[in-house]
Amino acid sequence: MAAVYPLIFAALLFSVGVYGLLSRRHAVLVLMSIELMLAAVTVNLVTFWAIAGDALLTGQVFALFVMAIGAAEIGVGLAIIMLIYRNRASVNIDDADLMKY
Amino acid sequence: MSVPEVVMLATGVVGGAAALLVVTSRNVVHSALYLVVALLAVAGVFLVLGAEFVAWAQVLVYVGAVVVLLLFGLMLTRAPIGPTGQGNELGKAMPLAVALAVFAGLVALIVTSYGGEVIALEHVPPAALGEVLYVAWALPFMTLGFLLTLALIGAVVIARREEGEGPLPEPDPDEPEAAEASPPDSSSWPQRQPEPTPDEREVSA
Amino acid sequence: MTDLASDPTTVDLFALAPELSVVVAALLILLVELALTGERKRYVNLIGLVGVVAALAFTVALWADIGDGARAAFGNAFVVDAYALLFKGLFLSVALFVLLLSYRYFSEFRTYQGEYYVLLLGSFVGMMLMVSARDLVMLFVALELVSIPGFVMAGLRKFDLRSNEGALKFFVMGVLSAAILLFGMSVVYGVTGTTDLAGIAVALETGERLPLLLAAVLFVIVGFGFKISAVPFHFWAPDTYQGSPVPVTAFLSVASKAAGFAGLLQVTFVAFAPLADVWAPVLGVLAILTMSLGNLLALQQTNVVRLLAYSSIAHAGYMLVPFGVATATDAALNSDAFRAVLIYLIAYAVMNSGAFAAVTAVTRSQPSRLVADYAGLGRRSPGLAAALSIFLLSLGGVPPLVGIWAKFFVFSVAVEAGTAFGLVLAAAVVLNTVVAMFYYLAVVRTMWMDEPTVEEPVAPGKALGFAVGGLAVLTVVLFLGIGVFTDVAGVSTLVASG
Amino acid sequence: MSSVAWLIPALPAASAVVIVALGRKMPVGGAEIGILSLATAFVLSLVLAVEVFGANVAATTSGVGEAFLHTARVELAPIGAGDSLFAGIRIDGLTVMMFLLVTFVSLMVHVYSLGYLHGDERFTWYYAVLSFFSAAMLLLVVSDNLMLLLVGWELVGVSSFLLIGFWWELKANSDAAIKAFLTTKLGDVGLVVGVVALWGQFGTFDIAAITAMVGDGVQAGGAPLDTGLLSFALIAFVLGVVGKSAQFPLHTWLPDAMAGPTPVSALIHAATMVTAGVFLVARLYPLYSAAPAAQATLAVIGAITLLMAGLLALVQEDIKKVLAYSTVSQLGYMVAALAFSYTAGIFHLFTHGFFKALLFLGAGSIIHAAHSNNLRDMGGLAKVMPTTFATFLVGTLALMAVPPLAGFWSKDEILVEAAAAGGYTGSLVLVVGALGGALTVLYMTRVLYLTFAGSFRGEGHPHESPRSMTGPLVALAVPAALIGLVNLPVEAFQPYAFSAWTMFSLEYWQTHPIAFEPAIAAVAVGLALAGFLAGWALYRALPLGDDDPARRLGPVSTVLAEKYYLDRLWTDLVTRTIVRDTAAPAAVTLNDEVIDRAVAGAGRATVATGRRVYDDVDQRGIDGVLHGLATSTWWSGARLRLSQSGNVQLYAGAMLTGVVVLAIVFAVGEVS
Repeated sequence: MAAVYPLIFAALLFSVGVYGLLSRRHAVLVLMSIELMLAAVTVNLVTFWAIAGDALLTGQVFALFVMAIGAAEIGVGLAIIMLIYRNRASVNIDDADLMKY
Repeated sequence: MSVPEVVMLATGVVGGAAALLVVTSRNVVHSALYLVVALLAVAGVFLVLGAEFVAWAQVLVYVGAVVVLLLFGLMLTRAPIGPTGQGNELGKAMPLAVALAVFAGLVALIVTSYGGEVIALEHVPPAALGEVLYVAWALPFMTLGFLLTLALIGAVVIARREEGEGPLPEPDPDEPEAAEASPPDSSSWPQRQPEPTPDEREVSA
Repeated sequence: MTDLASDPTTVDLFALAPELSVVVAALLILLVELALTGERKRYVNLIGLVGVVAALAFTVALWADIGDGARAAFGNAFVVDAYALLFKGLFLSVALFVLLLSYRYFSEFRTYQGEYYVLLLGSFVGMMLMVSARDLVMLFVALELVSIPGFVMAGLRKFDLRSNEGALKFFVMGVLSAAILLFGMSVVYGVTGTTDLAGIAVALETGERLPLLLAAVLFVIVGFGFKISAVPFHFWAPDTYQGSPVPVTAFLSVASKAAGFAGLLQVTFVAFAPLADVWAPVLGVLAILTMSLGNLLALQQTNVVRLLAYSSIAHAGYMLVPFGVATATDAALNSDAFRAVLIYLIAYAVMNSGAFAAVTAVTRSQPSRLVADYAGLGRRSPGLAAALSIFLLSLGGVPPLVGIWAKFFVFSVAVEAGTAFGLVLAAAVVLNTVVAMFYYLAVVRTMWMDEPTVEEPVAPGKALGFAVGGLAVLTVVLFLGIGVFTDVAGVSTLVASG
Repeated sequence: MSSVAWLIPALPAASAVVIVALGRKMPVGGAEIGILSLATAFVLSLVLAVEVFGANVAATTSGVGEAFLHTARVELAPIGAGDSLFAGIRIDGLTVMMFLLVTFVSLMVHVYSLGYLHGDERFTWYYAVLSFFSAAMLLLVVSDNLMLLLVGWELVGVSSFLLIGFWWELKANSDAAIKAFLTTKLGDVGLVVGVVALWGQFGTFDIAAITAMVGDGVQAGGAPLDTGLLSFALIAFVLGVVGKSAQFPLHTWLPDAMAGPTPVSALIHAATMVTAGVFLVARLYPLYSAAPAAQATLAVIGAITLLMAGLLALVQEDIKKVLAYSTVSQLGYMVAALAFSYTAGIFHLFTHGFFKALLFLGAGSIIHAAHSNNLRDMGGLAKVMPTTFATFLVGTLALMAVPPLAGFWSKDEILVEAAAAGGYTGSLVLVVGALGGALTVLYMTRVLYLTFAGSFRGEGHPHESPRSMTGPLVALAVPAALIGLVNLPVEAFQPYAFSAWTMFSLEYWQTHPIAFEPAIAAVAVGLALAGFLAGWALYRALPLGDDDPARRLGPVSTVLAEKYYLDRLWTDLVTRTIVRDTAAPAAVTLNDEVIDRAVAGAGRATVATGRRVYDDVDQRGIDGVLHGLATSTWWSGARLRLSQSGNVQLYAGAMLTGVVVLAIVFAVGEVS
């Protein structure tokens, strides 16, 4: 199977994640965009494992680790969003601009 | 075109479309549901590539846990479940330009570097993964366990609602250097407004 | 990576002892805090101190044990050599200092003391693992172990919107940069077929230069660029520093940044060494941007913490200069560049920790953190003002304080490179040193020459006073004692040579 | 004796600590500790001088041996690359000369300050910093390696910052302190660059080792000497000299630094701190002689400085600022001199240190009496302050280079050496130096006239200063008058003279004899006389028309009628010194009406030039550029900070844009 298909799929997910991260106001959507970027990374890792086929299954193991860490990040991120929501009743990420310059 | 390639293309197209819908949908709950589709497509790609265990982990961890967590997040923040304002201060042009530049650049690089590469598909049973995971990768694995513990503690600390917590009065935006709020000592807690007044909430929402 | 699976049944616990003692301390705190009530909760700090001191003792013991060699555990994923131990010693000393800084701050703060200490120590465990990691996977996991508790700690002032926002910004930028870093790492793995740093170097030496690989190198640099707050990945830093509790700010600007540099040193000088002609100019340009922007923006600040935040960005720029002159071929030059970064990090850790300690002390009586609050500090608390002046002058690079050595080695390696770009970097360092003097001296002048707005002296308390005094002495003494580290750093270049 | 020479800087350092610790409990507030330590240091310096100078004279008289050199050092720490950091002392003629000058002037200032700062609330603090400053300066001159020298250099900067801003309650004072510190700091950058460059080239900080290597024409690793690199390092040092020794265009801090207490000005702006740059060049003189480009830089900068500052001194109304610009001008002489001759440069440093310290302390005494710095508020003080007047006159004459006072010999030496060197730079320094001499006389005549002649124009009743102040004046007047004789340009005296005492090598001494050119001396004296006549004519016959360049000196005209003191001065000066010695007939003829007018016109034109230079070049131009530099730095920062918008998505966008841009940079770098 041609290696470019999964790799381009990963690139697509990554770029879509970039777009979402930059363009959406809703903080939870920003988290979702980050999830897409991390998913792109796992696709990359598994594809490269399939290409290299190393004995230690590095790509697969790395992908698992990325998932676990991604889940941890989402947990902490949601907690921060809820904290901000409780304090200012808004989940709009661009309202968070008290500190600047 | 072989069968795996067709499956790969199909999941890729579905997953890519779903991903696009995640970031463009006006309704945040729809976004979350599209995210399920996109992540399932990723799991499908894993299956095609032969990484069986990773694929099921993807389904369980992401589709099963993370998306549910995100949905809970949406509910708990009592965000209007339905259409939300799209634009932020950046508008759409700049994010689009950056995203397209990243995509175009990556695709060009991938094609030049891996254009002719062909993957010989092989299936790896979960048992094989287990053997390396607990032997060769034991240290990062244990570290990960510690990390998850810390993340859990941290998330609880941050998410837990405090006695007397609530929106503070908005500081004067012209005075960004105004005194920071001092740490609450127990004597001042009862005087805090436990709940925001409805007016404040409307204004900031 | 091949020997990784060789002997999985025996684990070298001695090699892991520093990390383990901190982990044990963290878990003990978690348990003991439940048993303590009210005021007594603050004593968990002592458990942390004991754990860190024990870890320091183990580090010294390991130092004596390894001599010029190294110990490895878990195959090549965990290596204890002079480089790793130097950094572990640095991190543990900073941990000790942050614990001293936190004692009163968090006991007055009351909420989540135990959890704070657990997170803090966990983050330090991540740093210690990171400098021993010789594998991209381990490096990444350790980096996240440093970052994720950091997101939480930045938001611990839960009642303060600034702290909330600082945490959010830190989180978003941190996760984004982690994603970029991972993308880069995945491609590096794909091209070289391994995640072992030395293995990557071997593969890069022989393999062809795929364009995608070069982009991946860039992505990895960006990932660490966030951690060290290099321009243009620095934006989170001032906001987060301003919003965080001051001990956490000190932690972020010293320890977390040093960890980022350690990671960057490992991937660039070890894994990507054959590609130095590609990444060195990029990091050099980042160095110039970072120091110039940091200094120019620091000039504008009226808030001391923000001023220190921008100043710490500028220092990251100086520290990037040696990366800018690295080459793929000249091992001696690389070794000197490597040493320059290490010495800068050590000096920076001492003087910047000191500055934050002094600021914490003043914040206790005047929480607004404005430069104007420091008016007349020289008359109110001459000792504290003298210490802060020492730290600021050292940051500015005035002899006879340790800061001059930091600048000296960076500058001399830039000159030593003998290239036009090296001279440009050297000139940038010099110009920025002058600009930086303006704002450091502005604070010094305010302290000694302006009329005090309040009269009562600042009472830092015992733990904090000890930290400030000790660091001030260290700033002066290290001017003479820098040789201790130049030699160690010299040995540690064995990492650089593979 | 030379083995305990480290005591000389150590004593004031210890004294500073003791004063801080115990000063407030002492009967005189700690001053006695400072005075005692400086007196001991001075005595030690004298003993050391006998030893070192004696050894050098023994070498020159016998014609064998080497110049005296004693070094001792303690290793502090290795700093890698095979080098170590040392704390070392280097005792040679130059060091001992600086010891003598610094300890003596510092001792005088310590004593003088007893009266000047009597009753000041920070009296103890003042003495502590004063002692600390002396220690830093002595450390600077005694160091045997560049790193320690740099430490001394910076400590001098820090303590001068504290002293200039001593009365920090006045914003002008603390601003001046900041300005002094920052400007010299800018120069220090050059010094640091130079130190690092030399370290890179020679692999050591040790001055003796570097000098030896340059002498052998090698650099680190035995490679042949790269003169271009050496010139780079030395010109970088010149930037340090320009900052610290207030050379054009970084001279602007020095006049502002007059905000400090006057004894401080006497110490740091006459004899010590500002001469650090000159000392540095002298210390590295063997290196400079191997780098003609660096020497030419010195000559040009020195020449510009001496002329420009001389013009500026003409139009100052603050007596201390006149002296400040005069110092800048004299430092220009020294820097220019070092382009040609080691001895000429440091000899002028030596003599100038004494007579300028005398002038500053005298000015302090005058200010103390008149309660004003402004020349307009003075006048007629000769009657009420006879000691001050007499000593000030001695200092002035020495500065004017009136033979046989100190300044004459050293300045003449510079001109002779410049003439002997020839070439563009030599001719430039010769011409400009001779003109500068005339300018010096012109502005000092003005100061003398406005201060001592006529009647008092200020408030109150001035009276002579206390003993503690006049004592040092008298003590300083002696060397100011006589110290020039130690280097009489007589061949038979040479082996016993100053040039022999302070030589850095016997070979240099043998090949660079001290010369005396009657023609040059005559021209210089003639020009000086012209300057005096112009000044006299100008201030005697000053018309009050609107077009008069010196009309800002309006009140002067009211006292011009009473020219009693000027006449007496004229008589004293002309009859006793200039006329009798050299130009008696010329002076009489010049007193003619026609020439008198012509000279007055020339004087007026000079004053107008000075005014224009001051207004347009110095204040608007150079100061403006320095100020503008600071402003534009700030402004670009102000613009840049808008990038910190507070919106995290903008941050993320910047990060990703950075990635894209870096990728392009990467790609371009890869293609090219």
